[in-house]
Amino acid sequence: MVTVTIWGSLRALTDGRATLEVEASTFKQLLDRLVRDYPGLRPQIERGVSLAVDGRIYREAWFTPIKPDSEVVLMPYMTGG
Amino acid sequence: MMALDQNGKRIFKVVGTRPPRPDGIDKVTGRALYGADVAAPGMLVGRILRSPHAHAEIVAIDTSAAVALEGVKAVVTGTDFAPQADPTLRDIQENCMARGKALYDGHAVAAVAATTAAIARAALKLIKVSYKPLPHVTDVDQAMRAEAPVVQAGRALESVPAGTPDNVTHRCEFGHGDLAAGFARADLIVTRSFTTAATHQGYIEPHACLASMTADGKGDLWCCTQGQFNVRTICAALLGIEASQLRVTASEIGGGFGGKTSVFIEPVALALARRAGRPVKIVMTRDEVFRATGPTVSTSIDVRIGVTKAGRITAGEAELRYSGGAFACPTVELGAQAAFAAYDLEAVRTIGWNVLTNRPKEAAFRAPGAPAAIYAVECVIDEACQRLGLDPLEVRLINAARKGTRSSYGPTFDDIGLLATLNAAKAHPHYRAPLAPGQGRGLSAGFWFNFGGNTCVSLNVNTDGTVGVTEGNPDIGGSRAAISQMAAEELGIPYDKVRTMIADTASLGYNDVTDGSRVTFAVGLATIKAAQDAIRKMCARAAKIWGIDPDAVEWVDGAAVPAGPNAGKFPPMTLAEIAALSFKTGGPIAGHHEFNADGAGVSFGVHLCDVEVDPETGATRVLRYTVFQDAGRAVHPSYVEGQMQGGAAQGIGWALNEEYIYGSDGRLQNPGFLDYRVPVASDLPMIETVILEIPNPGHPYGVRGVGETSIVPPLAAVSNAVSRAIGVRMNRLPMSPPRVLAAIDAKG
Amino acid sequence: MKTIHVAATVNGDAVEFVCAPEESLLDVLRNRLGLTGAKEGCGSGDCGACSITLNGRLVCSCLVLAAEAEGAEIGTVEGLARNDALHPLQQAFIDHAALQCGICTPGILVAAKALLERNPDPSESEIRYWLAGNLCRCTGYDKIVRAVQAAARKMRAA
Amino acid sequence: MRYAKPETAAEAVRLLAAEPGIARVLAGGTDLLVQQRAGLVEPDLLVDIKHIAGLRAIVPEAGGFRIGAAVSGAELGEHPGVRALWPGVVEGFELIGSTQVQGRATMAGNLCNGSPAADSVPALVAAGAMARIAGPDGERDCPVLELPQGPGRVALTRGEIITSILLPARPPRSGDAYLRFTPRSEMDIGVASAAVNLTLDAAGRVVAARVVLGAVAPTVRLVAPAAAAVIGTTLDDAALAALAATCAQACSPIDDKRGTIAFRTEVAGVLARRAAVIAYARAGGRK
Repeated sequence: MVTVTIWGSLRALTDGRATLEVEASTFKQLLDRLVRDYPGLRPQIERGVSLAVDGRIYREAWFTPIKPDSEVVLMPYMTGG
Repeated sequence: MMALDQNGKRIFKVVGTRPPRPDGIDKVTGRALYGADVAAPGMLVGRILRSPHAHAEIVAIDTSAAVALEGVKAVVTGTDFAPQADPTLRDIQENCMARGKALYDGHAVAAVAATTAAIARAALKLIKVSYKPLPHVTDVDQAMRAEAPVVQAGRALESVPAGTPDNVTHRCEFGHGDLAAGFARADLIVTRSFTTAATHQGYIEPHACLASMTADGKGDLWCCTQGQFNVRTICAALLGIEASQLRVTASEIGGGFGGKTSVFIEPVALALARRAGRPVKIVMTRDEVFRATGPTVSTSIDVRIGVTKAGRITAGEAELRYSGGAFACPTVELGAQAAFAAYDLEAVRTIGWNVLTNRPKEAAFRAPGAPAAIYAVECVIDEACQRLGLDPLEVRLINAARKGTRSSYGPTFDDIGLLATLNAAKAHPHYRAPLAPGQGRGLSAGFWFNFGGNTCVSLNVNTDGTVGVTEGNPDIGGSRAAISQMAAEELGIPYDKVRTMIADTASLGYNDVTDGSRVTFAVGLATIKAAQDAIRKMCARAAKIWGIDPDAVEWVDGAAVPAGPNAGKFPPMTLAEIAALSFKTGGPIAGHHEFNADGAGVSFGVHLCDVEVDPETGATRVLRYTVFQDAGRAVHPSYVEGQMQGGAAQGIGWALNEEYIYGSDGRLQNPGFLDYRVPVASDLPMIETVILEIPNPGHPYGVRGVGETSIVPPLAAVSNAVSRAIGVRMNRLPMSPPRVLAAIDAKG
Repeated sequence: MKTIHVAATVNGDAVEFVCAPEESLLDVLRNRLGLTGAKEGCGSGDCGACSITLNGRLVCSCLVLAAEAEGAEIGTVEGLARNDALHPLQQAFIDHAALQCGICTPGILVAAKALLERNPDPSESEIRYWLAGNLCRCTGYDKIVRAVQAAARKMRAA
Repeated sequence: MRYAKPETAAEAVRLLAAEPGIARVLAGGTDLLVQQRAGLVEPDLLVDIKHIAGLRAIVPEAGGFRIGAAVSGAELGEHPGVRALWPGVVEGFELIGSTQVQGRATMAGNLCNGSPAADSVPALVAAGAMARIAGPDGERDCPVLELPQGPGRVALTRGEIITSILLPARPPRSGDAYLRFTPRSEMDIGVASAAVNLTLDAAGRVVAARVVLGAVAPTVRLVAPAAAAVIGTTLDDAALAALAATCAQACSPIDDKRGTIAFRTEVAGVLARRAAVIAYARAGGRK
């Protein structure tokens, strides 16, 4: 089981919860299960999100392994200039 | 195997030196070819007709007279582009050529291609566009009101609460902890509102491209861009052709800073070229660059912090209202995440809104979204220091984020360089140098995420022992030198044996745009891995020649050597020797690496700025400026310094004189370098630089991106200096002399 | 539309061209003579990227009509080096990393050369005010001033 | 468009007078060619006056200097005689644009462009400079003060061109100065400007003064009350304060992208005061 922290404005789509428990061992599994458990997240996740795993930020990296004790934080998709 | 110093840290031979850059001679002799420097047989001149209205319905476009004009070979309007299902592509297409509505002053509505520039100009005058002017709005706060004219309806994302006025497209919120409790523990609460005007990247090279399309639909596009692969993806979609049919070649680029990460004229040139059956060249005028490319967001920000008498920040809160112009723009999300990123806070919350206005479509400008947000936060912290009588640097040290800090945008920080950067500033003579009356010293911290992204590199070992690195990221600030250094370092050969070239889209796998300060990090990392790939192959060749097992061969100082005494007595076989035999031992040798790089490390900066303000005119002069920044590992220190100095100069311009000035008619009043005032040489002092190296664990050499952080701190550093010099807190950018003088006079 | 025939000298070489009366010297250099070293950054004399010398005088070539160049001596960045020997300013700009994107570099080199011909030992302030008409957006000017000073030292010692 | 290179003033006047369409004089071109490229003016005829004998010369005359209409800012700046006699006029002209613009721009062109913020005009008016004008009805001399008529308009009739500007002689113990306000240290259009020309007596009292403001009214403005405020004084603080106040009262500026009415009014007084102090020192006065 992985604890995912989501950012503030998504809480309106997850019945107000700031952290979610998800059974997942990869980036894609985690996103698929988030959408399954909280359909309201689908538009944002389809638009693209980044994932910080133990402080390291991944963009659209499906097979990134996630350990149960990893710190996992959902973040908007990163762009730069 | 690499040499290590006494405490196990790697000793670098090439990385960290300052070799001459490979493109230097072409650029100092005028031979380097930029976007507008090429021509083609039968080439036509393309020009674009732009809306004089800030907001208007396009009732009809009559191009008949233009089409009939002798010398005109093609005319296109919005209907000549394939409709796009994807909302992002739809916005880009509509920004390149209006569909039904002109959304800002300068919005493209039609384009012609003709045999000469004069005929093209005359043809534009013959195009009859009947506009139905509509009410417009250019101010972000006004645009957020219910009664504001609606720029585009139905663009609100699901994150925007129902009933919010139509122009609001995004709402986001970040942070953690109990704000009420935090503010309750504060001895002082400081609240202040800020506005910052939109600014432009100000690259000296206007956008330019040369497009051609063959009868069987094959396209060739030469253009100045930060990302030729991205241009190919967008243009292929907008023209309705397949990516393999379009080859995009990146010219040398005359500055970008994020403003050339999208497309404006490229799809138009391709559409004209396809219609005319001849190459079409479009070069923007400076007026067009200002009116119709991608300035930054304009912002309106409220910040509140709670601080104890000892200077500990107990709570931080900000509300950011950004406008990214007439199209939906997510940049506020980055600003909201970055606002308090430099601080270790128990309670923090940032709310961000994006609001449509009748302004050009925002493009990134070096750490998009962060400068305005961090400016507001750093000004409020400086005000708290003044009111509590605390040293601003000490207060930053007390509250600085460090390893293990839960960041304001979510993840916990790993090794980061903010403390070291702050301490370097504290120890520097600039921080204690005396100030005369009328002078002020300002300080600000700054941050940018940096990231990796899709990257491909191929590294070819030539039979003469030289190495060619082929990569896909346009080089604005000297990255080809840094990449050659990393290849040479990993291969153990001299720098001048390596030549790095930038490939067109037909010659290499996909590469993300040059942005996000990613090139030296991600392309460098791919180059190192490509070099290791080549090294493995060269060791295998040596093993075959020596008749021993490949695992028994190592690479040391640019040569294959037996891995140990029992591997056999063979003299080292250098890269050149292996390369010379390569045809006989199995064929050409090359190393490759393709990946979506992650592990980019954040880069923190601290800037110190001394100013003198003329109390009788409100004029601000920057007397001294020092930049401290964590580069992780400075591969080519001269160009790291260049990023630090260049970002500081742009930030100073943003703070003092640069702004998009819109009239009540919604038209841009200063679309030129005369009245859009970028700093000139005589405005600035020498800009001192201090590079910190706190290695990024995500890169074998510890490299962090440095290109964007340097523009973040100057806004507040200059503003805090001016505020302290005149004894009035300034809360609006730019601090033009009329505003500073009005503040002085109001103080009485 | 009557074109004008012009004979002039560019970097010591005789050239002839025809041009429209309203055509700028910059457009002729770039589009008719193939000398793309001078760049158009603004077309209004505000950025200096098109700097050349006209009869020894530093000017913006976007604000000179090509027709005015009849019989004139024109100097562009392409004329700085003597065959393959770079001018000390060109070498100093590379050695001091005084350029990043390089679009302003041709204009600044032509302007700096005109300065050093008048003032072989300019102060930092004199360099900055002389180059105030040459905008650079990448470097913040620091390394450009240092490179000009270094080249001036070398030329004084030569 | 046609381009003409007459070799005499008479030929230039004939070409301009005969042109039915829009005709413009081309000297330095640093205003005209910018406006043409921006499509603000589409001339049918350009008359280049740089090949007319004498128009590129600086000639001593009656104790002053006659400056040809085609003399560039760079050339004027390198003339020690004019620099010594009228430092204020030279520094006003040299503030126009960049080094590159100085290589082309002319004082007559700056005057004829008619911008209320023209940098060379306030000091010319303070100096009492005279413009020599050639036209269909022959030659006439006219004080520079009388030429500006409003933004973009000067009092020249069809076919008339300025051939030279005379900077008059000066009594001993005279000094002039010009200051302008721009947000940047170079390259901007003046937001406000002031020129002061003083003559002192042996005791350092001001016996003659002309104070002229730029960019604070539709045309350059000679402020008589400001001159009166300093005449008879040794430029003490009270006189300087009165000078600044009278200048502020004489302003009728606009709000635009460069400055506000309040800012221009206040800063014009500050600049006039500071320019007076410089002019006083140049005239040998000791503060």
